[in-house]
Amino acid sequence: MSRTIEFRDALREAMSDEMRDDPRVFLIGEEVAEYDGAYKVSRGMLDEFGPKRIIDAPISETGFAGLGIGAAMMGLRPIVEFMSWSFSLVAADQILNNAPKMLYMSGGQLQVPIVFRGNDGAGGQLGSTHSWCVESLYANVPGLKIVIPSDPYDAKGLLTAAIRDPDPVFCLESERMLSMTGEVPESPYEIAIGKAVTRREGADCTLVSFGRPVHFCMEAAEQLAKEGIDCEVIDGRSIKPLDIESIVTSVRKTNCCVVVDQSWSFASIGSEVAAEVHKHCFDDLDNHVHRVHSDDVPAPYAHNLEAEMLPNPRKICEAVRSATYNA
Amino acid sequence: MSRTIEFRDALREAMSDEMRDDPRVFLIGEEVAEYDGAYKVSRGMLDEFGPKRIIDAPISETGFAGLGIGAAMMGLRPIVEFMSWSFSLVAADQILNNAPKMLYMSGGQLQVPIVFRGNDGAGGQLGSTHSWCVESLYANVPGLKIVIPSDPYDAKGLLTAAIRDPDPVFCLESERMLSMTGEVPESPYEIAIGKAVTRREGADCTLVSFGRPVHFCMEAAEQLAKEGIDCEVIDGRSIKPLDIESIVTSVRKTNCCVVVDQSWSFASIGSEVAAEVHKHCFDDLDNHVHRVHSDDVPAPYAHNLEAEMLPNPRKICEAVRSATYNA
Amino acid sequence: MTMEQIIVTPSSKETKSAKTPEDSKQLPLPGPDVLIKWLRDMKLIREFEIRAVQAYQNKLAGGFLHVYNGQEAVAVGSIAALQPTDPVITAYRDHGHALARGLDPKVGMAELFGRIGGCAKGKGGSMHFFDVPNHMYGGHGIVGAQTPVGAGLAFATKYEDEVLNGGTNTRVTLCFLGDGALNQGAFHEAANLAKVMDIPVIFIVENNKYAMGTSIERCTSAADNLVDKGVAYHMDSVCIDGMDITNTYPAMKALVDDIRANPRPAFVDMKCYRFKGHSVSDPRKYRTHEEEQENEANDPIEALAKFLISSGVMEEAEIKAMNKELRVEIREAVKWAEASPEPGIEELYKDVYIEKWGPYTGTSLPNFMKDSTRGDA
Amino acid sequence: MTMEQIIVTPSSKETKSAKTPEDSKQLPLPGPDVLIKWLRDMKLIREFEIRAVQAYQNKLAGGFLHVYNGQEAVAVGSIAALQPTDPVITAYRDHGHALARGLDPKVGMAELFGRIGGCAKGKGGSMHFFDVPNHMYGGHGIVGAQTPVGAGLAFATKYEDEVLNGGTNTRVTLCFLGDGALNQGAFHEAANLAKVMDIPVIFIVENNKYAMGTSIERCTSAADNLVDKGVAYHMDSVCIDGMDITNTYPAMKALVDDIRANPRPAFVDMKCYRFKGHSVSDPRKYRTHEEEQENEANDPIEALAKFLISSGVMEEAEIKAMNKELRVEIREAVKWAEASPEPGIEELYKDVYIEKWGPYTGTSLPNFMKDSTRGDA
Ligand SMILES: Cc1ncc(C[n+]2csc(CCOP(=O)(O)OP(=O)(O)O)c2C)c(N)n1
Ligand SMILES: Cc1ncc(C[n+]2csc(CCOP(=O)(O)OP(=O)(O)O)c2C)c(N)n1
Ligand SMILES: [Mg+2]
Ligand SMILES: [Mg+2]
Repeated sequence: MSRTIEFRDALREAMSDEMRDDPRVFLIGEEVAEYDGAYKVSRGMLDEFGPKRIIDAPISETGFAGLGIGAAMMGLRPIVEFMSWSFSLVAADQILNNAPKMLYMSGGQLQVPIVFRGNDGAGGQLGSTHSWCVESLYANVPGLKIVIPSDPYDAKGLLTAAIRDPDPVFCLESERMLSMTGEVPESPYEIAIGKAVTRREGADCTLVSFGRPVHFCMEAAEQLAKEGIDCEVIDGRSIKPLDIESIVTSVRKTNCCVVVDQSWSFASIGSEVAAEVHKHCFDDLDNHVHRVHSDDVPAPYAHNLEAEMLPNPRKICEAVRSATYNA
Repeated sequence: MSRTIEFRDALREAMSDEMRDDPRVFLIGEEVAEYDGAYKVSRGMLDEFGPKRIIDAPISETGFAGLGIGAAMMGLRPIVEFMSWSFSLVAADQILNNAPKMLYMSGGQLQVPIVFRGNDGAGGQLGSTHSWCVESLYANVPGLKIVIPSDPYDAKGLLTAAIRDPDPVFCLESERMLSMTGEVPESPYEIAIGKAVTRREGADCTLVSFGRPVHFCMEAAEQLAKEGIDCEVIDGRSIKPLDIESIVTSVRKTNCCVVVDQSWSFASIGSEVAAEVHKHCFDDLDNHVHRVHSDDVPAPYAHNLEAEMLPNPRKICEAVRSATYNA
Repeated sequence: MTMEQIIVTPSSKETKSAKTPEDSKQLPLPGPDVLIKWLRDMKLIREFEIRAVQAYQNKLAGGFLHVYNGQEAVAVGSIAALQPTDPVITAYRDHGHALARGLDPKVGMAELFGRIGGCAKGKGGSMHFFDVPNHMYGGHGIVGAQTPVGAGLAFATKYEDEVLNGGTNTRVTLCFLGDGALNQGAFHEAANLAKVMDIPVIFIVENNKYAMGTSIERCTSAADNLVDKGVAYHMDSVCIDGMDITNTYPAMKALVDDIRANPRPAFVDMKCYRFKGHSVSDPRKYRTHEEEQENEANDPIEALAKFLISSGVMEEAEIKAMNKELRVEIREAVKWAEASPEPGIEELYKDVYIEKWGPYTGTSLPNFMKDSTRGDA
Repeated sequence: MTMEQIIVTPSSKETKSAKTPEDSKQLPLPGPDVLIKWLRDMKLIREFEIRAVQAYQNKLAGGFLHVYNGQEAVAVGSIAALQPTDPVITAYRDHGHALARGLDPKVGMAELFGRIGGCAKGKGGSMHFFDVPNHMYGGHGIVGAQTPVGAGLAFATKYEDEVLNGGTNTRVTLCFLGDGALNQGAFHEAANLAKVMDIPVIFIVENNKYAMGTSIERCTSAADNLVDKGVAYHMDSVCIDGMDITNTYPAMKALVDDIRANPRPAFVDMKCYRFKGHSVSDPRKYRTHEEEQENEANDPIEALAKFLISSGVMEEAEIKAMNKELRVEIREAVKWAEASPEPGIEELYKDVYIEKWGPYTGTSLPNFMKDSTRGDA
């Protein structure tokens, strides 16, 4: 049975379902309990699960991320909410040194089945410190997995998989999508971590994207279709592991690839996809992989500047026209 | 006048020269003063400059990195030593949110002329938490510059340029190279940030690298020369800005490129170089850009495993043979 | 209204011997002009915030908006104790501090609207008010992150004094933080550094009892005696009333003067209350209407106004005139800000690296490098 | 030798009412067998460290090596106060804690040598001794980073007790840290969290007076009264003598039992001294030979040996026999470790993700995904 619900509701359902099913799962973060979550993702969960499992934390990201890691080492299954991934930098050591390496350093003794989740990317004029896309920073590190849902269905399925996963998983949500609605089955389901999905079939150019910009790709594809350019849109769903096989299969068909990554360009997910597509499709590509990113500047506050900085359908169309020699 | 000195001496000369020249320059870090530096980089500096300018800090990387940033905002020119860049993760917020963005957030009012420096990369069986190559994480962020000297001459010239630079510069040194000796001029000089240097001319394949692995590339090139493969070796010297033009010029000549990056592969400097080389040399390349990285695993302690994990001449030779169709 | 104030001397025996501003009770209040200026400054802040919220609701401003209503006596009373070149730094609830430090409200409003006339050319926004000519060093969005930076500003004043100029002129830095920020490690590292390095910085915890929707008791240990947080660093630690400027100012003045005379860090538990929600979107379900009313009855602006009237410094009519004048001034500020253009798109690429680097838009070499004359030695 | 110990009750009035183990003076020492076991454990650690340094110098071990000589009473005396399933976590100076918790010295030595027989299959090294069957959770290299993790271990015991099992069995976690680690923000966040959440964790600061080459006075405020660092969180904070196990144990036992009865965090300023350099390469120029000699005269192993002889529990000859036995045991451990093979190269790719993910060597899809049966719902 499916209903139309919001992205935030889908996230909550994933958490609540797993908490009902597995008493080892708990949620900790700033304002997740009595306030119902800064963005209402955890609305009502305190009522259902009580304060021992829905836990308001002080503003101590290092502290409660580390606490979650310790709890996971003992076999619990913590979900740690960062109000925003922008606030995870103060906890970088815990989430990058401890969570993903404990299994290795302990010679396989200690798994860390933890989920870190929260808003990633520009939230709308939040300025330089509050608009991080952390994926290009954190994806470099082995031992962790990153999922990035682009709609409510994926939000529930990927977060469910993340909670059940025995390894640390970073779930990147988007403040700008929390109110987006979509069809979501009532009963629990998993979307496999590390598998992409094709959002639109097309013959002329493969658009690869992750998270919110997938929608910009779909918009651009509509526009380009009118111009006679037929795009295939691949939603990576996971960033790490990256489903390079699905991407490569598509590019071998279209012979053209544009990657749209909301993070900064340098040493990014976009660079990785480009590098790997060139590797696997050297003889297939009619042009080099084009990349669309946020401009390589700190996020500005002013509305017009922010709009210009972020990836958008216009920029994607330009890149596709250029990649397909239609510029 | 040149003499042969160690890498660590070259770093010290750069700092001491600038401190003599500019009273606004000071050094702060753990054990930099009375202990003469954990790795003796600052040996004797306390005696010359006194405890007001050579400052021992508590084990508070967030604290003293932030203190340096505040001091730079007031017009001073701090050099902040991280005993190891591996310990900079606990200060990630300060070095990635504050240092590189203050100029932007303040609308151009506050420059942050600061240098962060220390050992980067595997130091020799230091294990997972102590063997970070931070370049692929941090290079994603705009507003900062990254230099990575590969010999004593560059160490002095790049660090001098970094100290004089009005923007935040991260200087990545290597514990494994501190005792390396080389010819270094006595008087102060700068090496331009953002310009690569060709270490070896060659016709068949361009090897691009940064920091310590440059030497592995040189070794590999010697070996390959015997096999009849003539490599050009480019030492990037800076990672950000990346001197893509020098790289591209070389690849247009050799039609072949291998990038050797000591960090993990995913969303790395190596991905960036590969993506950009493919972009600029799409019609020039005879094969896709090959990459050599540290294996995508946390750094192990065991000697044999660590040796296998890191880039080395053997792996580079294999990559070049494959890239030049000599495999 | 009395001149008494709450001052708790540090509870640890080690710091008891250190000077605490115990004689501040004897400090006389400044003359009528200054008192009137305080009233005006506090009212200016209040009026600014009221219009800011309006503008936000009218979509003239974006992002997050955290207003300062109720805490005006803290910024005005503390900053009044400074000399003009003493640095000030705070968190994201920063309009009050910037205005108290001398920011032109027009320029502040323009920042809020993301316009080129703003104090950060519209690139900083509400949380990042910078006004360096007035020695206001931001406006910082990451909780606690301004505290090591504040220690650094103060370190620089000390360094300038001792190393560059030979020790003639101590400046005192005020570093404001929220009570919630006590739970960020950054504060603790900054406090320890300041103590072991004798840095003249005063950490002022604006203890408004809440961090977003979490009351201080629920998230902060030692909530009933925050001075213990300063005592842990063996620094002079005092509790000051931040709701009545006739208490706030003398206590802060004594402390600032003492620190100037004898450079070292200090800690202030500044008791106050935030009248509005954490940000504009906050429904404030975590506290009762009664609690809010009780605290609002303790309005610092009303308190000072009453004091000025009762002590014969001002008349009701003068206060009304002041209100009117300020309403006009802020309305003008809004107009001015609205008239200020959006930053041009070229601004997006400026200020990433300092000017001479020029626009820098990606991986490729920045322009300046291309015609660089700097070469290898 | 007296049974007296230094116990400073928390200096803040707020915590005075809280229970502190003041009656620990009355705690009797355990019987002779246990005392003899302590001596043996402490000697085992010492002998292990001596051989470890030798091995390091012979290039059998690599990386950094931080030995525990002088601090043996801390680990043995504290861990003796635990029940077998109570979790223990510490920093990189971890051999002593692991051995005290029951780690087989053979397996520890093999870890040091980077061999497959090591407690982390040779992948952790000296700084990362993990022995989960003995409830030893590492061995952590980043200063302070183990403190939130330690709070998390303790949180889990509480959660297991209260949520999973219905509250029958409190476990107490010992989280060790160095005095230098007090200056990492992580500790302060962990301490506050533990307090506001009533987590049964004891933060034991091994106050050996130095962080590398920096004496505690030079880098840590309140160095003369570290209990104030715990008092800032209004937790029970005590100072305990870590050089004489007949003091250490009863004080720790009383505290552990009290925390078990009444779950909450506590803070211990554990006075001790590190006899050797920070790591093997440390020339120790930052302290005088006299200071070292004075402290070495206070050897915790000698102290206990003397006590056992003077109180008639052991005879000189028995101690000599014990020494000999331990020398043999550790020499065997070295041999065993040397005989243990290096980990096979396949180990490089194991334990990155848990087993079912299989080897994972780069960007490409891990093997398990290729034949995955998990699909979309
Ligand atoms: C590191 C970090 N975590 C979380 C946030 C989100 N956040 C912004 S303000 C705030 C509450 C701060 O409360 P307090 O310090 O008491 O200041 P007040 O708002 O009361 O002035 C939170 C949690 C942030 N900005 N930075
Ligand atoms: C965050 C971080 N910074 C610096 C270091 C380097 N380092 C390792 S041990 C040490 C000194 C620690 O002293 P203390 O906490 O007193 O422990 P002790 O060595 O005395 O046991 C330092 C600076 C580190 N490992 N982690
Ligand atoms: Mg507050
Ligand atoms: Mg120590």
